[in-house]
Amino acid sequence: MLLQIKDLKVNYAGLEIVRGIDLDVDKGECCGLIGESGCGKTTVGLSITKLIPERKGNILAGEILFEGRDTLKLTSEELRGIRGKKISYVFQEPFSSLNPVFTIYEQIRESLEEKDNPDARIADILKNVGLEKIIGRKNIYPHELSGGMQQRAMIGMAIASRPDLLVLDEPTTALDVTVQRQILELIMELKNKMNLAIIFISHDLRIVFNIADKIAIMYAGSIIECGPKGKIASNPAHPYTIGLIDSIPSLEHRKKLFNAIGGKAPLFSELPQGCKFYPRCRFRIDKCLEKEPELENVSHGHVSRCIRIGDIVRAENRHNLQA
Amino acid sequence: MGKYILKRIIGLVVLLLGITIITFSVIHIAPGKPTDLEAQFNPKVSMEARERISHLYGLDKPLHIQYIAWLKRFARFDFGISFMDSRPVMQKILERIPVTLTIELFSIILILLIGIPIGVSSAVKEGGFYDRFMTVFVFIGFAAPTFWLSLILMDFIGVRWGILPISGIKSLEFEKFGIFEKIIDIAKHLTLPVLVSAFGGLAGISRYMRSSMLHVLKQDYIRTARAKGLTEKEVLYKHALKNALLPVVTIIGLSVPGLIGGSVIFESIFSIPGMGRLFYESVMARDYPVIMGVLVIGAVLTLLGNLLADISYAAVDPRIKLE
Amino acid sequence: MVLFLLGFTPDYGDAIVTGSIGEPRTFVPILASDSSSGTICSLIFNGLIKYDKDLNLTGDLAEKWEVSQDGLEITFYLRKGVKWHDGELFTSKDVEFTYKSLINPAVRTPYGGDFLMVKNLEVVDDYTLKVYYKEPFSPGLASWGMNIMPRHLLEREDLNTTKFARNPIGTGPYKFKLWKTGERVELVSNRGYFEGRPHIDRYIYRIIPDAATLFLELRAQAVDYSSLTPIQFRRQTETEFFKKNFQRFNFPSFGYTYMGYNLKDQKFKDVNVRRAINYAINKEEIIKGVLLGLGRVSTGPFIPESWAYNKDVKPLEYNPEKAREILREAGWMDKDGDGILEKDGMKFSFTVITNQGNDERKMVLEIIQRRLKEVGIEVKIKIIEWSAFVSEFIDKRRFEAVLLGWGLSMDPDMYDIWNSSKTKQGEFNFVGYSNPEVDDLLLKGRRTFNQEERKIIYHRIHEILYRDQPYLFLFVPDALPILNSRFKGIEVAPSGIGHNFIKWFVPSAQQRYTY
Amino acid sequence: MELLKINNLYKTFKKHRVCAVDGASFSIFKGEVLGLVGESGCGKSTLAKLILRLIDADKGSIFYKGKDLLNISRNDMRKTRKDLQIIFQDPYASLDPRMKIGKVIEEVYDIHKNVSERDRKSKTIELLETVGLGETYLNRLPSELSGGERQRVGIARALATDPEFIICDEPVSSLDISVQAQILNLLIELQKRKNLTYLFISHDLGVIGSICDRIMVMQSGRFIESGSYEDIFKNPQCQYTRTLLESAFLP
Amino acid sequence: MNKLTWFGLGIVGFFIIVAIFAPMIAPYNPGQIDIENILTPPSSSHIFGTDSLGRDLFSRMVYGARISLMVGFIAVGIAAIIGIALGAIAGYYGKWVDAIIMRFIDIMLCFPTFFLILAVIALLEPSIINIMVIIGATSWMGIARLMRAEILSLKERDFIYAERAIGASDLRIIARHLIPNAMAPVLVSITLGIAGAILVESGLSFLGIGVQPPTPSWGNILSEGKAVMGAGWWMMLFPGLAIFITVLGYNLLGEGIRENY
Repeated sequence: MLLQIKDLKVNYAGLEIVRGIDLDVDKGECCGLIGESGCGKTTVGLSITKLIPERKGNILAGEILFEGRDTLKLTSEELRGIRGKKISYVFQEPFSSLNPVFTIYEQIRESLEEKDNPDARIADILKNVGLEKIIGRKNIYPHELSGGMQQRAMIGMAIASRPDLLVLDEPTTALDVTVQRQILELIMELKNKMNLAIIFISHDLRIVFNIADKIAIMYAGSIIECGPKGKIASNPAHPYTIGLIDSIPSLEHRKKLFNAIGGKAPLFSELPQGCKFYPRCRFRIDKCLEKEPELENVSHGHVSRCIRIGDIVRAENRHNLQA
Repeated sequence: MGKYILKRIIGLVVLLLGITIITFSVIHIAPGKPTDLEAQFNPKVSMEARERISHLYGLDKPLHIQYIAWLKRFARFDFGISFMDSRPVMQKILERIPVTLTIELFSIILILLIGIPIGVSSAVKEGGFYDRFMTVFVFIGFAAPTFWLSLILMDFIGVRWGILPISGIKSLEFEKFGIFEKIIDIAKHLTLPVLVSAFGGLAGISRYMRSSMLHVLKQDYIRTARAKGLTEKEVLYKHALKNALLPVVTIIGLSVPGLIGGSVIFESIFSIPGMGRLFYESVMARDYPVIMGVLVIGAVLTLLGNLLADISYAAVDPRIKLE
Repeated sequence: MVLFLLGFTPDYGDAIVTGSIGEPRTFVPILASDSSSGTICSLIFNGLIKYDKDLNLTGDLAEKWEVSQDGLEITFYLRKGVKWHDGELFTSKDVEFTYKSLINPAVRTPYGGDFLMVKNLEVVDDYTLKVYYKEPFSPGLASWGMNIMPRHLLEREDLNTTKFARNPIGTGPYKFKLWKTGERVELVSNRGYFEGRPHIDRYIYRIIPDAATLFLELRAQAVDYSSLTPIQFRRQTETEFFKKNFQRFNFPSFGYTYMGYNLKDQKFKDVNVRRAINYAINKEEIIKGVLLGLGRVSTGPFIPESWAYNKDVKPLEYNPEKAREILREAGWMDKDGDGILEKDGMKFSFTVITNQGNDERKMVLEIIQRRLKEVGIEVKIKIIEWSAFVSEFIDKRRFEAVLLGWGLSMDPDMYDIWNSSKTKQGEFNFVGYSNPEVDDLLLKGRRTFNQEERKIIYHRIHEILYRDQPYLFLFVPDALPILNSRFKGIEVAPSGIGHNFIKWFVPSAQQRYTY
Repeated sequence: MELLKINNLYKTFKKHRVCAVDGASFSIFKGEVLGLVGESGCGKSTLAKLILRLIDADKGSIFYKGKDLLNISRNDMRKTRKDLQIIFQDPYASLDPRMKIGKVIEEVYDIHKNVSERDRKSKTIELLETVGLGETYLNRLPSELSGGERQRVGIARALATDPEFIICDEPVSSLDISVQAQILNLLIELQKRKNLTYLFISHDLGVIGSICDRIMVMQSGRFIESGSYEDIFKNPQCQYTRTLLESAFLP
Repeated sequence: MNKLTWFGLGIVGFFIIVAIFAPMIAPYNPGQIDIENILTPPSSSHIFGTDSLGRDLFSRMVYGARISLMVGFIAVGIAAIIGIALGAIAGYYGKWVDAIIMRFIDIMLCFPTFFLILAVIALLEPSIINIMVIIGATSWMGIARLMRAEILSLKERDFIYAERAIGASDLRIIARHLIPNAMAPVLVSITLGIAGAILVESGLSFLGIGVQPPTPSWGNILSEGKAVMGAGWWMMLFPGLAIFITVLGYNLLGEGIRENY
């Protein structure tokens, strides 16, 4: 197992927003981490190589075993051996993630592990990410590229020193639909070619259903369902997942109201007792309030944090199951 | 770029003409006449003598004729002769510029060399004791009235401990010194003035640099740099510093007029024959040609300073192109 | 000589460093109207005659002179063998050239006035010349104290723009060496000076614009000779350090401070009101408060020590009660009880204006303001920058009262200030004083060379002026020079201490600047 | 009945030297939801601002109730604004950060004087309730609200002048999917209840498909295809429309 | 708000209170001349000692606070009003309006303020107000530029288009929405401006054209102090210290506003 996150707890801006996360990612596996804004998914991603700014937050507990070593315990020297070398990141806003006053060439050169004859290595990277047009042009700045090309450059920087794990935090959200598709195809291509493990953080189930092998869904700081893509798509075992899937506008859904989830996401400062989804859950019963449910097995490799898994799983009455 | 500069310079020339018209009229409308200062009140000096003198200065002609005469001479870069001692105005000004330029140049260099590191380090150690201490330190420089601080320093350092000379720019035996001793002598005389002037200017630069650095440290590309595994030093002093330094370039442009302007209070206290005192003495004696000379040079430098600020900003920031 | 007995053999050498706020303008003597230029020119050039230490006229470049019976003709017999600093011989042609430049309208000289009274100047030979006047003009004699310029260097020059202004050649005790604008002027002693070689080799005139800095330089002994303010004299230089390293002098200066009324203003037309104001103001208090006692009450526009000053004129004593009484008789009552007197609906409130940059005058006004308030007169103070003060207020008579001072020349003739014909715009009788008897006396005073006759005339003028009170004469401040103690041979006299400057010397052991 | 008729509207921005809207001509019928789809930078938002004269068009005309909106005086235009409103994409940027929510609505009444001073407060509360908020939001600042709640305030503000036509400029694009569903439900209900006409702009074909009657596809300032839901989704004519459909993840 | 900002606020508040309640706080009448004890050092009867006319320095300092602060507020108040108005108009309307205002700013930057002050002192009643009106009227350019930059970025925000869509007039948009949101940096430069104005007044007094007697201001007391530097250390110390602490206070307050607004 390449990466094992065990019972990770992280405090951000004074609030515990990651409340015990367990997640494993194997070599070459693409794991989707889904959750709506403010659920703590980005913080999980950043915690893997301790990228959370000290003043803002700190890691309270848990282990992150990468190739058997716990990154949380590493010295800053050892950590630098991993960052950008073994584990690389690509962030959401390509325009603001590239330093505006350094050339693309220079920013990629910086990410290379071996510093000898960089030109050849960089040309190779640019070819890999579909930026053949700018090979050899050393004085191109980020603002001279389109959004898509900038993201390709970011990806180039990420794979520059052949990492094992790529953490992508909403890499295509800021891009146009057509460009989004090309970038996702590029990512899949690189994953297969370089046998990369990928953590794909997103708020959009539709993308992740397309490319992920395994999907973990987060709500209010913890994982409420995790399992292979096929099982999650065909029979979701948690009311929140069901609600998300029902919110996706699909073709046959013409001019009808969505079966949307009511209410709004809870503030970390006012988390309710018991199951955190209780206030918005269609299937809630009094028992749900007692204590926060554990991750129960739905089937092999498919778990859900709900005490009414049995009732929900029977797919046929999913829509009209009354409380 | 060339076309832009040409367009701006033509604009400046037109503006400069506007400024000369306004300045010329304000000076002449303001009360007081330039007939020789003390001669005005010496009983020996008859009324006819004073009339004759103002006739010789051409002051009895209507204002617009005087302006046109001035403009004709100005077109040939001739500022005319001073009323006070009938010496060419340009010579009187060129005589004073080196001293003021030396002091202001050293002062600005000192301000940049000390102010920028203070600003950067305060931003990096935001909120800590160091940050607070530096905030108060730079404000002390700004808050103390110049002549009050200068006199106190001159009293203790100059008179009581005798470490430095009190005022003036050269000692009496200056002509006897060798080159090396001459430089030491001038340096000793200018130490206090440069320190006081620099101390006053620290606040501006360091606060500006601090807020610029704080803004940059919040940007995404800093997180990218850290994710790439760069050392903290590289992140701060390569990626962050270059961006944070951009606005400082405009400050240098805008301080160009100050290089020549000098300050009358400062120069009076330290007995420095600079531009500030020349302007003040000419104003008091209503020595119109010298006043116009100093103000026009000041205006040219202010306008050029603005242009320089814009151009240098574009030169430093690749995103901006001048059209 | 007494000095030998004291064991001081007069040595030559050293330099004297004097500090001053003002920067000289030009060293063409007839254009030098500011005090800094005047001080330095007096060391580089000579006039035909000069005042000795007891304020009597004596010969300088002229050995002796004769005034004709009818006073229309003055003959000067020049000293022989006097050389210009560049070696040329000094002759009467130089005097003729100087005279011609003074009356030349193209030359920006402010001193032409007295020389326009001259009918013509005749060069008898190289060392004698006669000056003919249209009518007897006794102050004319003093005007020949004007510095004489070298004809051979300036004949073909335009005096207004000549390089000579920054590189003068004269006949005086000191030769010009260098002028660093805004920093200092340096002169070296003229070894062949006709009155003997000056003892001090170098005279350095440092320009230090701020008074506080000047005092610091003094304390650090970087300046040897300067003048003190009363506060500096009384409170800052009584220490052991100063007593050991400096010598201080105080003697009446040649000038007086006064408050002039605009006699055309309704409030000040009545002489009794002016006298009441005099009673209401405590002159001694002003001297004690502002000058810390370093000055004396003045009763007239003459130098106290000189023969022209009438000592029998006693100042009015401080008597606020009498002042209120006179004001009541003059019709000024405080009807509406606001503490300010009124008369026919007009409040007795006036503004006194003075020039910016003179702290003493500001403090005098603040004391006057308080004292007049006690007798029901409200005074407002307005301080105006010099140039605007003269051209907008004095010349245009836009003032109710003014606090100023006059510098006094050695000759008592004050025609331009007191004669009723001199009240036009820009002229110096700006208070608008006119008294036929004074007009007549002034003319007589100018026409006679006999000092006894002039003495009676000016004493009478003094009496009338104090009776008419066109000015509230306040005080004559003391000059307070301070000099490093290493300089010897200083002698205080009615004309001050500068009269024997070339005799000052520094014992070789104590000499400081020697190379 | 034809509510709005727009013909050959032109707009170029000097700064970018690109033609934002290049000869747009179309009409909008009462009661329909007209969809406008295209990628960012194709001129959708510019067109929206042009229709309501929030920015000035170079040339062209917009007929509404017989008047050409581009040629009437600024004052008449301000009066007709009552009937034509707009909702913006970014919930954070579309509300004045320093203004309480209650004030945002009351300001509309204050401008149009369509509600008397006395019952402005009650009318505001009623309006907030219709968009799913309530009285507790009156004194809150935008910074205290979630993205969805802010968008509801934006909708309430648009309804305050009870308009006939609302332009929804990417109203749900920056919201999470669950909140997106709630807002779409709200828009659909409001349209039925108040018989509104929408010009619905989005780059998300799924959203367009679920709410629009007619759809126009826009590319670099020009309409390249328009038609009913079936025409566009079932047999798209232009290659660009086909790539758009392929790129969208339509389950 | 961090400790320093509270400290700054404390200083500013203290001096404002001192200025307001000057008559109550001052033990003597500031103009009370007393020739008997000229330049006496601090003592029980005169806490700060007396000046060169025997007047109680503490009373003059207390009344001086009133003048010096007023100096700051008037000058900066005027500069703020002109600067905000012109900056907002230039930023909002742009095109030729913006060009004219910006060129006017360039001209004003080279304006011989010095002469204007001399003219005011000579021609008008040289009260403190006139001088500060001139200082204010010739130091608004910085604020105008700041306001213009803020409004240039604000006016592209959606909520401005929304305001226009609901029919708000230009004036309402500028006054109610643009200016309030653009106030943060302007507020900082206002607090620093007040500090600057106090220093300018002390500079003018140094040149003798500051606040006219007999009205005391920290500036003219300090200039008097300079003249008697050796003889009366208290005449130099207290006014200089007062100016220094007040300006420091305003700077710290300005910092606090910049961070927390």
